[in-house]
Amino acid sequence: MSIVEQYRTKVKELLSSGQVKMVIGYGAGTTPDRRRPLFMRSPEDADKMLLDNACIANLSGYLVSEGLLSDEKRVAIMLRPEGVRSINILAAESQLKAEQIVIVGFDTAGEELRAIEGSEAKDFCALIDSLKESAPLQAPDPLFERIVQMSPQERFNYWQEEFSKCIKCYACRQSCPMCYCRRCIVDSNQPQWINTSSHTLGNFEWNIVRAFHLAGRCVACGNCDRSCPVNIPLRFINRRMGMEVLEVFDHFPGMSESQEPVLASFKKDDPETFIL
Amino acid sequence: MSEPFEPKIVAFVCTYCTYAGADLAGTSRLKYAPNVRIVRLPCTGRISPMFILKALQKGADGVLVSGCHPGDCHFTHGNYHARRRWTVFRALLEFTGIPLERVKFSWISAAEGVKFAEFINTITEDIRKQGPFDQYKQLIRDTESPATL
Amino acid sequence: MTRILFADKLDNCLERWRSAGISVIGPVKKSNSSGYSAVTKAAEFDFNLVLPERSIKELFFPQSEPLMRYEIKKQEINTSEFKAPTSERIIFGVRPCDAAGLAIDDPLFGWDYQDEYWFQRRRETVLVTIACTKADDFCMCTSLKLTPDSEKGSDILLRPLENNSGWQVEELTDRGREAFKIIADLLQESQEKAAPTAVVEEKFDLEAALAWLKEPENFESHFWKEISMRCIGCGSCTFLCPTCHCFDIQDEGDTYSGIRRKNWDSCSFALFTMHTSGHNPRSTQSARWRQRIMHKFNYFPGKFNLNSCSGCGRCSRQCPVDMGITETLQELSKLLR
Amino acid sequence: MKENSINAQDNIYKPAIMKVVAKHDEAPGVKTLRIEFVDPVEHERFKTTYRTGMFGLYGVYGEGESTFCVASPETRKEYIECTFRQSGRVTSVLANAEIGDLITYRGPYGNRFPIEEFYGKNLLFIAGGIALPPTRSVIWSCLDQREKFGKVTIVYGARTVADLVYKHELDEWMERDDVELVLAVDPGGESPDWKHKVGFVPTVLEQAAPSPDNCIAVLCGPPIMIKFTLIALKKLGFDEKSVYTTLENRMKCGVGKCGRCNVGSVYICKEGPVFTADEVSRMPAADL
Amino acid sequence: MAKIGVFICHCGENVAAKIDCTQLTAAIGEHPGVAVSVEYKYFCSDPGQESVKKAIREHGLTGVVVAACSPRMHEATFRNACAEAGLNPYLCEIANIREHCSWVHTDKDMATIKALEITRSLVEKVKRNNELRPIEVPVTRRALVIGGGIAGIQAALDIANAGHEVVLVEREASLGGHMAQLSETFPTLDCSQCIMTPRMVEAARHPKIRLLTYAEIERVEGYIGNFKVKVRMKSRSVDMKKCTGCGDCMLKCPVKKISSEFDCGLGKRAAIYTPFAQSVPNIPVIDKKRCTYFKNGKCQICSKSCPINAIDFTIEDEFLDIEIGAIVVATGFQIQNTAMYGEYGYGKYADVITGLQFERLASASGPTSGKILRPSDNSEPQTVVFIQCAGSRDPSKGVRYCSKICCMYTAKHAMLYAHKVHGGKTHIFYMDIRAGGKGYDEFTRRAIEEDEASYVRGRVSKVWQENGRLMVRGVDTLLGRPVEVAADMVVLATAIIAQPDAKEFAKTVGIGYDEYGFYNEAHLKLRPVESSTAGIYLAGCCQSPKDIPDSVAQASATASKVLALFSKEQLEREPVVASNNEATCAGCWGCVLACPYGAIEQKDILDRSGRLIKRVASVNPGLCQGCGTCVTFCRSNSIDLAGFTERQIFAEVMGL
Repeated sequence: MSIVEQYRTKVKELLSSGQVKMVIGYGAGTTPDRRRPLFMRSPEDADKMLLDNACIANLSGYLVSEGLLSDEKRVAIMLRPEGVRSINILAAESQLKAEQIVIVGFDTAGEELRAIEGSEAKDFCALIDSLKESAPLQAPDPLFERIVQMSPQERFNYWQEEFSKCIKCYACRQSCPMCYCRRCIVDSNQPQWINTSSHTLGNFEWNIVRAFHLAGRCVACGNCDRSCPVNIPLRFINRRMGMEVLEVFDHFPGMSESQEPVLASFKKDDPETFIL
Repeated sequence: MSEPFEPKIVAFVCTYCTYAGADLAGTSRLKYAPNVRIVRLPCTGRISPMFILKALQKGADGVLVSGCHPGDCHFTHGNYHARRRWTVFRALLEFTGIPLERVKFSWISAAEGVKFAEFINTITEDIRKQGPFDQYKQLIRDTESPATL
Repeated sequence: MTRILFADKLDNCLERWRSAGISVIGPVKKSNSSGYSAVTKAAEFDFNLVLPERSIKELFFPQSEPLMRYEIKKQEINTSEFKAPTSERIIFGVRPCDAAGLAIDDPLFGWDYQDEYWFQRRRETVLVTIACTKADDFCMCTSLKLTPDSEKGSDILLRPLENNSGWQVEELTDRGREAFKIIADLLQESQEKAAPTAVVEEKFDLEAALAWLKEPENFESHFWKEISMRCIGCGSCTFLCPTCHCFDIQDEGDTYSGIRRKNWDSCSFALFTMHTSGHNPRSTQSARWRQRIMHKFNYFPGKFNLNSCSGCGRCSRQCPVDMGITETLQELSKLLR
Repeated sequence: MKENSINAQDNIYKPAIMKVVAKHDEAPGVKTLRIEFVDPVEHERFKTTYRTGMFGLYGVYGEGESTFCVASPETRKEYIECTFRQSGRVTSVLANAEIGDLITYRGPYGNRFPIEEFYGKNLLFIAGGIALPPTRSVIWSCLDQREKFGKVTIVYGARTVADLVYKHELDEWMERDDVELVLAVDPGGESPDWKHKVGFVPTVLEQAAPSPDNCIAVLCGPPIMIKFTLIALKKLGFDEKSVYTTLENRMKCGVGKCGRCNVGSVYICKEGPVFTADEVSRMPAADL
Repeated sequence: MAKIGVFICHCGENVAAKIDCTQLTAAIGEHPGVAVSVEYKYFCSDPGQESVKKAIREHGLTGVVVAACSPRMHEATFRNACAEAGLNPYLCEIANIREHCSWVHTDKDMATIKALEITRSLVEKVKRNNELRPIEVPVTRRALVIGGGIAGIQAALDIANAGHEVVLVEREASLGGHMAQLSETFPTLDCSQCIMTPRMVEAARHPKIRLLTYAEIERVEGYIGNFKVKVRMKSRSVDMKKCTGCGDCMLKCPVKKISSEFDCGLGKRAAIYTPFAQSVPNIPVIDKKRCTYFKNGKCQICSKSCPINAIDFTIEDEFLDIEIGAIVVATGFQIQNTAMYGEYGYGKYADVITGLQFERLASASGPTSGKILRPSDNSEPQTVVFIQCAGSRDPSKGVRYCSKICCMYTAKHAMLYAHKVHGGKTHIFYMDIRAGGKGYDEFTRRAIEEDEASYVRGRVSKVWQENGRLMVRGVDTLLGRPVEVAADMVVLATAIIAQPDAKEFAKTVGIGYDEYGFYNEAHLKLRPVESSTAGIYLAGCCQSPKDIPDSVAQASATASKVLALFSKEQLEREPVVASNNEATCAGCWGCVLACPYGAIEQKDILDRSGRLIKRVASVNPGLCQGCGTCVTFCRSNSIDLAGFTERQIFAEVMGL
């Protein structure tokens, strides 16, 4: 039985037994290479479900849509490992209760679709531990390396060009599972810290603050990057933040629901070589 | 033309240590460069990265953030939180090409009037050498210019 | 025999127009993103794009337009206004759907009050449209009763030659004729055949959809919740749409001087209609998506007798969650049957 | 930039500069400003266009603009009065305006109360809380030409005594023989010396029982009050077509372009803010 | 949108000399919202303050900016003046154009521009200031005094005598501190124990004082008026309720050769012991590290010898949670270990001793019953050399500061020696004689003139042993020649240093300390007995070296502060506290983790039927100290800090 079949059966069982009220997964998209989020509420819906290498979106953001979890009923969701990490962070930040989420895990790393054992976020701890270990060993991205090698002036120019394209549609924010604020700081107008205009200055501010707010919280699912209609390589900024918290504070976001947020905690001997 | 460039520097400091250190520099009649403008805050923990961005938008060529030495925070650990925040924020600034020479961090206690004065002189000289932050200022100017298309 | 503009003459054309004080804009791909940008050499054009990712709208209704500069003095307020640029320009290589989109918004910006920022640019711009010979899965102009070689909104319509060496020229308006007079001698009479226009399948029954939308009881149909469930509430569909025209007015600057700007805004955003009291007439994403569809296919036609959609398909093409007008109208046109 | 500037009337987004000439605290968080045009040309334009019911965008450069009605009547066009609750960014700054300060005004926009059609008829004004200002504009427009109308009844209620606005004018109306004023506060909102009614507006209205004959009702208030007052009015025999109300929504342009103020297909800024109850009933309730 | 008054103070010439105040006044007067802008010689003077008040009333000002000295100097002054004129004091801001401008810059033009920008930015801030009202918090009228030396005892007695409860915590087994170790005290030469022990007893017996000895502070939480203190009662292994203090156990204990801490190693004690004979309480403790039973599980002789079975080896540490309104920290000092001066031979030669050891030798209750005897051979020294500043005022090896009491006690030692050993010779090497104080200089003169102490101005370079004597080589800088003295005993005037755990303890309590570990006062001159943490006061040597009269005076001063606090049931606190916008709070609890004071709690928002709508953060204004760390943490900008709101700071930066 293929993984898709196996998971369809699983979804049907989850729904027909009443264990969950909904399964969030993937369905066919407009074109053959596209997948779209699918909300399955009856066992028959499972027939529309797909699972393959094209299923890359991190769907965990849907869990915090208003009202979905307030009835305490369980919801199942198909997640890759980074999606499970998102669940851990959302739980750590009190946005949901991890035990209310049934995880249907899968991974497409190494091009091969495979199922991951486990049904709650806590079942994936060992997997995430190993992800942390291998995080520094990730193959370098040539463009990322190029950006790192640039002089500050070149880097500024690079990002200036990229950010000048930004149209402030906030697709990066809306697609990010971590951007659950009821009111985003950019929508706070007393004072208006971030210029809402999409001139390059305003775009610079927005993208810097967005990245800062995700520092130590981003699981590198790539939703923002893929959502950007003007193809700004947002993943790089997030990756740089992720590298920093890992290297300096040994923080790998989403290890468990009891993990302390990296910026709301500290160690007295945190490095401070840059402080004069 | 040959007027030396006078950088504009905005300093965000905590009231208990660095602000008091600056006061001490004053009462000790130490002399330092007049390029810095101090914004007083209760604690380094209150200093948000937004302040730094806004100072740049207001045309600052350099920003200084300073507070109590570790362990000395009047609020016991505001500066520890701040330190983490700055570590991450600095990485972000660096990666987006905002030169770190323009955003400096320091611990200056209430007793370190001399350090304060020397620090202001050093940072002013450093930033004078860097020159005006033209790249950022161009972004600001762009917002003020009429639409071209 | 038709007049042909051969591609190898394009640089000469650009030169001519430039000498005449006309700037040229066209489809360009740079920094991994495509849109209509200023062009100085023919090589910069990218005519292979089915459609630039960003629509032509931003050339008439910039994403952030400075309206006026203000300076608050102790006993007076000095303001000086910004005006849309007065220079003439040609947009070369417009897609028919983009040209049609501009025509759709004209009545809106001229409704009682004339928005000069829009009309100034409209007056100074010649739209040289190239008929589509390619389409992708998202194109849906035909569903909107337009065609891949629609003339709507265009001043000149160019039809690509079969061998791709140039374009047949059709002058549609006086403005177009004026602009092409400058390059008249660069055009050649020829019998070269035009390539067939793209085939764009009709994706939904527009009439059925419009009829459904008109029914007052459908306003609160469960359909809206179902169809918009995966909408994440970003503004990319509205910002890329050639006809979406909503905007915000914001003051930016320090406390005593700054600039009042008109910025794109989106009905997808929760904040769009939020009262300061906290009450929000369109508090859910489904209400916001309904507003978008209703506005385009019910309210707008009711006022201006036009659908506020030219079928470019950008909303679906760029949607992070694979939604869009096509899917919605497809689904709701099925509801009547 | 000089060469770029265009004529003031060409730019529909350019506001007029106004000087604050008087200010008054109405209720906790509620203020009234009286403002005057600095530019006589702008003032002239206002005088020729303003009719009661229209609104404007009041603004402060650096903060933005906020929409509310013109609270002064069309019979008094030397100035504009506006009454607002301090809630957002703009109103917070406007609330701190001092006499002599300069603010901005864009308008008047929108439709109006068809006062000519009210001639010879009895008038019933019903308002709740902070919604008295639009009503007050009509009230004075009518009282300033009192002879053209029949009986005038005003029913005004607020949550508490402190929340009543225009207290000095309420006193004035109370003393006039040609106006019947019914004042009420919600139960629990009365002060020890409160001499008027205690109860919700719909109830108080039913008790007052004005006759629907040859009567036009003008009703302004929060949605919940409107809903129940309309029921009461129907009970009293009023026709929805002769009940007028005003709607408000978030606005940015005021001139039908920015795309946010519509309720269903109706643009409040251009087709409103004045509607009959009949018109409102045909709007999709879910969009209000 | 505002009527701001700007008052530019010349501060005599302090500001005016470097800043063109007239130009500044005119320039700021042109700023939007500035209703009045005036300059004056001294705004802090009465007429100056009056003119501010008058302007507030006349112009109906909505805010005031005083451009003058540091807000740390006169913010309170001007805020009071505003309040007196009917303007909320928090609508007043100080632009620091003296310490931060005129005093530190030389270029008048640049300084004037800077002063204008500083002032302008505060005008923009003050436009957005909100009226704030003091927060009232209840006060627990019970004081905690930490440290049972003379300072702690004095503070405890003063507070208790005023009728308030006091918890007096001492970490040693007995009250007394260092003063109990001293022989006689300068300048009166009255017996230290004679004046100390009655006070110890008084404190122990006072009905309002709860004495906790052999106890340590484990944790301090809360805030002024409402501290929650956890005290660890270290187990004595002796039941305090039963023990009568007969002392049989100490006599029977087989482990008797433990070097006595109280006697500075000059005497011995048992494993079960009281620190000294007059200990209060007179109840022994078992030194668990030395006790045979605790080491090997055998012995229990003390237990068997106790006639009332008061010894209980099973007693464990106990913890007490006490609610406290105010804390007096009187944790005292240590003396520096002088072994780092290898050339003085301390630790190498038994007869090189510290001043404190000399006190024990001279003390009638000491190991030698008051006889001055050499530790090496119990012989009476005929020549004694005193070395002053053996650690103090020595940036290279010791400490930078003066320990303040050594000049006096060395003179005292010379006198005591002269009185006890007739014909003995004393040589005192000194740097300066610092004898400021009532009767102090007379005292040192007496040592020189009557008791023939021989003062040699100069430092000692080496002490070595030769033929059973200590050879002291120094220099007489007055005569400009080297000096060599053969002595029988050398006494080092060691430096006073902070307690070794002073810094750790400061963090437990939540107060600041200086580079030496002495606790920081809120203001060296004006608030010398208050720590920078509200409700915590400092007495005695934990703040800086001082002698007995100073310690007692400071202790009484802390008592008066505590009593002032206890004089009201409610305390008015600075309203500079955080508050949360519940409508926009996302409930991520980052602020809860970030708050150093645990001042942020979770709050449930319920609908009318009691159903939970959402959980948000809620700030307890009584606990909040106003650091603002939570504000910066809050991603949605929901929390804000009164007095330093986001709007204010934004405007301040944008006004620069």
